[in-house]
Amino acid sequence: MTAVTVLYFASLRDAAGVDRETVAHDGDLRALYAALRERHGFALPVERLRVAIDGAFARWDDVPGEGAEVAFIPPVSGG
Amino acid sequence: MTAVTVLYFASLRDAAGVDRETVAHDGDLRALYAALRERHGFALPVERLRVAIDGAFARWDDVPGEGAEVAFIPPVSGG
Amino acid sequence: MTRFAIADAPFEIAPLRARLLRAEAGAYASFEGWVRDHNDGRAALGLRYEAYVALAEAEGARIVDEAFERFAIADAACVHRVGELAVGDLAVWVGVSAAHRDAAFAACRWIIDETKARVPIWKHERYAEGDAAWLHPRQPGEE
Amino acid sequence: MTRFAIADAPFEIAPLRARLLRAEAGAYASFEGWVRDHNDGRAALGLRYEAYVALAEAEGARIVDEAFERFAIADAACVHRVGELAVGDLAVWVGVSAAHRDAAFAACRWIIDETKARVPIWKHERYAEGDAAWLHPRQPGEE
Repeated sequence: MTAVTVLYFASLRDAAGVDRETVAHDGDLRALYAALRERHGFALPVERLRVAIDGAFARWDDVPGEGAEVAFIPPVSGG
Repeated sequence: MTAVTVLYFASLRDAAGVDRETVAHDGDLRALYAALRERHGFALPVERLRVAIDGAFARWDDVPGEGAEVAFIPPVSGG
Repeated sequence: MTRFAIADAPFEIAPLRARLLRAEAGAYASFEGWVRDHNDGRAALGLRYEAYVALAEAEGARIVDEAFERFAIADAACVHRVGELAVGDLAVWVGVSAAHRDAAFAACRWIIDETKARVPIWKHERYAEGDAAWLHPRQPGEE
Repeated sequence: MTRFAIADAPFEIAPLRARLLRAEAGAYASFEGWVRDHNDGRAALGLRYEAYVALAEAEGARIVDEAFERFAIADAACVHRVGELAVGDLAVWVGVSAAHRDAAFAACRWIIDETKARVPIWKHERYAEGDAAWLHPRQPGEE
């Protein structure tokens, strides 16, 4: 198992109840979001999110390395 | 003859050498410009000008009344 | 407060902008024209703007009134300098507030375009080579 | 000076604008987003913006870099607020200088559109009726 830090923003943070957590996980980012969505009951499907690793946009089939910082990006509403 | 005050701006003023003059004239604004163009050697043909009476745009076939203030408006270049 | 003014001295933008603030306006677009160091490929030292002030202010006010008819805007204003200007000086300012940015941008662009096309203001440019000239450009569509 | 910044407190526009001045630039276009008293037909009391700051500043800088490739501009910058904002507060500012107004307007519009579509910033609105919500809008073209 790989330990990754996950950052939550906006409605994801409200649902998770924390703004970050460290989780043990194997597999790609899509699988990671699926597991965390089940755990926290996130309303947003993966199709409506983007994802980043270590502050740069990533692909859903990327596999985060040990100690990576993963952020799930809900639809944005700046401006 | 009717006495009108004529205002000159920009290249018309440079050519006339004055920014206003009072002239005696009969007829419409087109004829007035033709007479003044001949007197001062204005380069701009009437087709490239607009004309105003007493601070409001006028038509070339308007006839200015006694004491009217006539302005010939060269192509503008504000902004 | 008139919404179109001719200014014969430098003016501050901040108070003009502040007058356009509205609780229902989420968007503000502004345009400024600055004196450039060149025009049509010639190096320029500065310029002088001259206006037929009474008609310029009346025609400018008409332009802003027309903008209210054409676009869903909350407020709009325009101020144009006259007199001697140096490179970098502010020549004209337009500000528009609106509920949404589409209308703010469109009206701002329209007001500066109409101002340049219709308001009796003339630019006298001084060139680095020593000469100077009044600009009497042809409008789009003019023969 | 980075050309895209996230600000966690109110900021002054004047020094940001001053940095965009160029002797070769005759045009300056700016956009400001202000907090409105309503959104989608609901009365709003204020809002909170939250950002993923590291990624927001990187993505915002990319947007401004792309604007330089797409438009003939002299300079451009954007600042977006985060934190608690009240009705009337400045939420975002974009400024663009260019030789000509076509490019200044087009780039300014493009930067605010891309910022709204791409930069990881989220709006939490508080409504007059007492509830509040994160806005997670669908982008144009999103299913």
